[in-house]
Amino acid sequence: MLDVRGLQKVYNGGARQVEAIRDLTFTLSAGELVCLVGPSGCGKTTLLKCIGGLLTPTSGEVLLQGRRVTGPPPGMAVVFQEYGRSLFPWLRVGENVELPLRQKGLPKARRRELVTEALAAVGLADAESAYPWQLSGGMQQRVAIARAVAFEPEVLLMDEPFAAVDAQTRADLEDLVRALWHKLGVTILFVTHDIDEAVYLGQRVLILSSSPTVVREELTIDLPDTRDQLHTRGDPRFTALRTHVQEQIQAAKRGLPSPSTAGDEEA
Amino acid sequence: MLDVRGLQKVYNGGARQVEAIRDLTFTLSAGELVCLVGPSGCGKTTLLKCIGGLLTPTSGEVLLQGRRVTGPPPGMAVVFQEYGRSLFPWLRVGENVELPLRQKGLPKARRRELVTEALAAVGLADAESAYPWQLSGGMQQRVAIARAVAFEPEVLLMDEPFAAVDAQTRADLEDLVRALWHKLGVTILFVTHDIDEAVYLGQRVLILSSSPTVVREELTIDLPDTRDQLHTRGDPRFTALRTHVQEQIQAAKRGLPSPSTAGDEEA
Amino acid sequence: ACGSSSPSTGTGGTNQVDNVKVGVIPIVDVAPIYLGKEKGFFSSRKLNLTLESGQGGAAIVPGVVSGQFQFGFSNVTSLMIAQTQGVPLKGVANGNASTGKDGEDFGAIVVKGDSPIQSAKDLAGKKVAVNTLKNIGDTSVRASVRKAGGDPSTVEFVEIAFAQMPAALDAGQVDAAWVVEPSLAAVKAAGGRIVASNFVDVAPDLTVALYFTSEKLMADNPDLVKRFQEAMRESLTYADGHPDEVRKILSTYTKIDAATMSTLVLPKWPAEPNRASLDELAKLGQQDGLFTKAPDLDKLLP
Amino acid sequence: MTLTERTSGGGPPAAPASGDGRPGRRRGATAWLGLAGLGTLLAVMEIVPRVGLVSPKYFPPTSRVAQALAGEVTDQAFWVALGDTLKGWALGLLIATVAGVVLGVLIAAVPVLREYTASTIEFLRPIPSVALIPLAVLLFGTDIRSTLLLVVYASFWQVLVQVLYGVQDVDPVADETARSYGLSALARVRYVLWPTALPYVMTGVRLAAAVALVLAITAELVIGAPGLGARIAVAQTSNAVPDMYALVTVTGLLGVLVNLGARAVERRTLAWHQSVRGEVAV
Amino acid sequence: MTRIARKVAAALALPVVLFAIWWLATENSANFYFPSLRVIVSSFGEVWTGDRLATDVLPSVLRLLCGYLAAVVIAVAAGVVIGSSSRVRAFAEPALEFLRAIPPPVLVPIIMLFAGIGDVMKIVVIVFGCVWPILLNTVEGVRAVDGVLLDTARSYGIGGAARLRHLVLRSASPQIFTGMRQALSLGIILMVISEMFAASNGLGFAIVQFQRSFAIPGMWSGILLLGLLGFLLSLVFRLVEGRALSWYHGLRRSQRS
Ligand SMILES: Nc1ncnc2c1ncn2[C@@H]1O[C@H](COP(=O)(O)OP(=O)(O)OP(=O)(O)O)[C@@H](O)[C@H]1O
Ligand SMILES: Nc1ncnc2c1ncn2[C@@H]1O[C@H](COP(=O)(O)OP(=O)(O)OP(=O)(O)O)[C@@H](O)[C@H]1O
Ligand SMILES: [Mg+2]
Ligand SMILES: [Mg+2]
Repeated sequence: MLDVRGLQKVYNGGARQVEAIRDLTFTLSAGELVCLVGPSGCGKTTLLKCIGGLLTPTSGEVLLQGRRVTGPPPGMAVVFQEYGRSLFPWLRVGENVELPLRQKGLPKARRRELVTEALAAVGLADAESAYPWQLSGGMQQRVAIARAVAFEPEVLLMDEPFAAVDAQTRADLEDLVRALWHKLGVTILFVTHDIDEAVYLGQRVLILSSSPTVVREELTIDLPDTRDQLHTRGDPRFTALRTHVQEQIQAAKRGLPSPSTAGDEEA
Repeated sequence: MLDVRGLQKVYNGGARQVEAIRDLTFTLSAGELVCLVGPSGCGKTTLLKCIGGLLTPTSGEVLLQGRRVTGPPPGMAVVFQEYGRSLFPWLRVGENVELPLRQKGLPKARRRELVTEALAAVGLADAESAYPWQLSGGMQQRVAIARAVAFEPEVLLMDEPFAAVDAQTRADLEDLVRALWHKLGVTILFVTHDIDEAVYLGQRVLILSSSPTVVREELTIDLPDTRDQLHTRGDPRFTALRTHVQEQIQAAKRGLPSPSTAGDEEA
Repeated sequence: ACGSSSPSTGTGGTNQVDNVKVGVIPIVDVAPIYLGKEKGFFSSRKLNLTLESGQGGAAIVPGVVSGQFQFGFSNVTSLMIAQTQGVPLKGVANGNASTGKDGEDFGAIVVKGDSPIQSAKDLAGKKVAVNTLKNIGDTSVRASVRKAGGDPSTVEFVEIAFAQMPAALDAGQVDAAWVVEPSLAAVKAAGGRIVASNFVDVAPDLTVALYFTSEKLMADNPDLVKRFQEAMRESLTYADGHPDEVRKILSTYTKIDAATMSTLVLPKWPAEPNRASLDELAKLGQQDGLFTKAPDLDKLLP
Repeated sequence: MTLTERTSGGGPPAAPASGDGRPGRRRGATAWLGLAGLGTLLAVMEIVPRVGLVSPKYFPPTSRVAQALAGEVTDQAFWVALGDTLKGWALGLLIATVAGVVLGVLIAAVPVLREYTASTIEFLRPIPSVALIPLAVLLFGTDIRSTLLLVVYASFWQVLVQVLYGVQDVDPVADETARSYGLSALARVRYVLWPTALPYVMTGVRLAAAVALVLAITAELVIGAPGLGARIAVAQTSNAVPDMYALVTVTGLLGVLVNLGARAVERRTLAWHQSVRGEVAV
Repeated sequence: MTRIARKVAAALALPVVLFAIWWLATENSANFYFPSLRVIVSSFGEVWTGDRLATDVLPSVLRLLCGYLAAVVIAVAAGVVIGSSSRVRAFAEPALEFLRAIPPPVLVPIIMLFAGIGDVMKIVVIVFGCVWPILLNTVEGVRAVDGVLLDTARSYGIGGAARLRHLVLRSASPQIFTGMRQALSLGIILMVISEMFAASNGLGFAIVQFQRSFAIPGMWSGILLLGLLGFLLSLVFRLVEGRALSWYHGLRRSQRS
């Protein structure tokens, strides 16, 4: 479904030249839910933008269903890390959610239905007629999520989508994402800094090294498919996995070589 | 030191009128470190802006050292939730950190020293000459933190300052905040969604109800003053406290009355 | 700031040279003053002349009133209008005059070569271009129409600068135009045809323009004014008698090309204004409603 | 300098505007494109009279104008006139810009001032500077100060209004940050308000530069103050059509130069701005 | 109610003071070109009532509105194209700057060659002058569209007309309105200039005519009328702007309540 092959991205900013990503290779099959974790500044956002066709890689390529991505592919939704700036300040919340649907050509009634549903799902049913800048940070972020959810994409890229919401809402939204994923069979790539979240949500977790970035480890989450906040998080396997991820990230941040990919890096 | 008395804030946005805060009363003594938690959209940012003198309360008042706050008081630093927009895009990272110091009238050498130290403390020593928009989300947020740290304020208000950084960096920054607090004796009000963080950092945790907001509970964190990531978080008392906070927030989000403040609300 | 204490006014002492600024329009009509300056008619009378070219009354009259210029050049109808409005102006010397020869004046009503208009009479109901409305142009064109037996009240006047008239005529934007040199030469070169000489139709040897000053300068420094008048008179007479030198001096302050220069019809430059013709012009002006009351020519003329 | 590189809407990757580390080459390409644009315009002006859309007598083709222009540039007086015009223009623009920026920031930063001056500004702005010509002559005659008066009056409003709108565009979060760090009013103007308004000011100055040029020439044309305008007036009244167009061409070229200068300044001062660092790919 | 009263008071305060100063300063004016304000005001009453409103003011205003609206449409359309592509901008900018620097008084004769001497010519002159501030501001506004918003639109496949309508134009609208505000007063100025050539009616024509016939109080009253007209149009403009940019003003105000 989604192939990232030898991806490299170098930012050229005058004097400052940053090799954000050195060499990333991995694959997502259709309908997979994969979480991406890595130290701050390691290039997760950059990677997502490359996959989303918003940024041209310096070398390497991204293939979506075998076709090379050169611009934003249809049927893909992105929730940006800068949620505040990704909402249109001149549109009300409802209109913000509706706009991509309109672009999709859905009939009015269906659009209304999707908008109402999505806003209700993120707990913002009564904010529909507010402007984004009248909302709190967490509410804005939830609007951005609602927009992506309503869009019913085939591929969903989310960049730290729950960073600004409280613990309880976060748990609810995590379940929302999994429910949606089950319902629509959408392929999801989910960036998060919350290790528990990554383990709880994903079928696999991709751990990135610090910049210049390579894949440090690909970890399959062998937890049962039906998860719930109480039992899954209580599962000893869950604890073992989260501890493993945490160790890997700590090592990554300190720049230690990872045993599993040290070889790959040379290749 | 800091008194918040009967604070109420109603936003009047045309047709939409929102009572963000109904009635908040609490006190911070000098040199205290208090964490503030509450459901998304309950008015934490609003409260911080009122304390910072950036927003005029609808009723009630904020007193700082006995004097009523009507504008931004000197010696106060705020780390905004919208970190991206709080950095000046026309200044380089170093200049962004330096600007408030310059305003304070510090000599050049001292300024350089503080800037370098603060950036090193948040792990951005080598980003000094980059523009903010050349940085990742987490890096931008750390710049905003560095700016507040370098300012050496008497009162520090932080609005979800670690929302965009990875778990490991977050832990390091938590320790940085506590170290700074010990070193400078600064009074800190810290908004967070991470319950563990609130319990780990604070001497007290203020739990807010959902909007229209009142103080649901004031919880004293009776953990030893020297905390460290491994042992403190392993402490059974820590677990008990975090569980208590979590329950309160869950209840707050569902709008259940809190036993401890139900009476206060009437008063 | 609008007083007349500008240093250039001079004190009237006979031994010192006075700086004099004259506001003129860079056209054929003012050739005598350029020529007179070159010939030294002004410097010999201790007048150090500076010629400032403006684009018409809008700039020159206020300049003279405020004392920025000591003298100015203007057509007589404008001066009459100014006088009836109470502008404190006074004519000091003749400007220029019509040649008085029908079909060979320096200004004329022209049409395109293939125009059905044959005489001024046919202008009735037509669109005629003049450089400014409610001024000497439309008054004199009406005189031509009237004289040819047409109804002047039906002529529709449009305001177009002389320079644009050949083009407007060519494009059929107007049916006829009152033009003066050098635009007249351009029209003729393009195959245009003269249907009337409107100045000639107003009065024989019509005085068209005057040099003027402010009443204030007249009162403050009569000697200066007198010397200017003498110099002007000499210049006018010289210019009238030396058309070749006039054509030569024209090339110094205009950009008329050589070919046109030789075919140019020059105006006449008599030393004194023709009072009878001005009376006639004043009468026509009043008839056309240019003035609210009759201009007092005795007061206006030198 | 672009740092946010993005792919274009589907076709080949958009030219990463000057972000490929070869700014010199990039600017060279820009210059060539600009010349091509000007060339196209001149070519149209050559063809239009040639094919008879308008008579070449009144709208001479470019080649004929070029001839006249060649005649002009060999004339000493032309250069004197050009110098006069440039002097009036530059001085007037400078005065207008400084006054517009200072007053604009002051008015915009103090809400009371803004409230109380709004109506007066709206009243004075549409008064055409050409209506001030008698006033200018009355005060200064054909002096360069007449030109200055008109130039300053006209271009001042261009800058002022842009500044007023630019100041309004300050990001509330950025401004609050500044306030919370106790930046003084002056420091906030210097570090927050000014950078935000700068793109607007740049546009204002570019607008004002052209308006100032227009007014300098108009004033010279109508009042007769020395300069290119006075030369145009002479050419007009003498029916010297190609010369007139040659001079008009010179004013146009001045406009192009002025804009080049403004763009260069902008590239330096607005390197951080979205408009300079990133390009919208269509 | 009191808020409105306060607004009106604020709007009138400074003009009243200035007029009072003018009145006092010219009370005994002997200067022909600066008649006393008393005379000007009384001539205002005589001149600008009845007939002239229909014969001079109305045609002028109609031409102004036509020209202005045409300029807005042309400038925004061109601005979007030019602002969206650095190549187009590099190509077109010098040529546009060339045209922009040509003063209307010398341009009018050229326009006359193509557009005749009627209303069309005058409207074209107004358009020609009004497009520049709108064009420049639109170009800059389009160039400054937020990168995150652009990415958002692209990733959701919002392209073409929708992108233009919902993103580019809306985002640039604060700056477009700045340009439109500038253009409005420029339009009035150009209305006057266009009526100085080949006109036989209009407000500008009347003012020039007064000036030429030395009816100086009439001329001043015409200038006053121009100011009033500008003020009225700007009031209307502000209403329109207030509606179109309500989100923007709300956003800017939101944190200052
Ligand atoms: N526009 C840009 N210009 C130059 N460098 C950039 C730009 N955007 C990102 N970078 C650099 O690329 C690197 C990776 O950035 P990116 O935003 O992808 O990190 P991230 O993994 O998303 O981090 P975070 O978790 O903090 O959001 C960083 O070092 C950053 O400084
Ligand atoms: N400018 C504004 N205009 C109108 N309403 C506003 C405005 N700012 C905030 N609000 C409303 O006030 C309430 C509280 O907002 P606030 O930003 O203080 O919440 P918060 O506790 O910081 O939430 P979060 O954790 O999501 O950041 C919300 O309901 C929000 O919609
Ligand atoms: Mg990121
Ligand atoms: Mg908040």
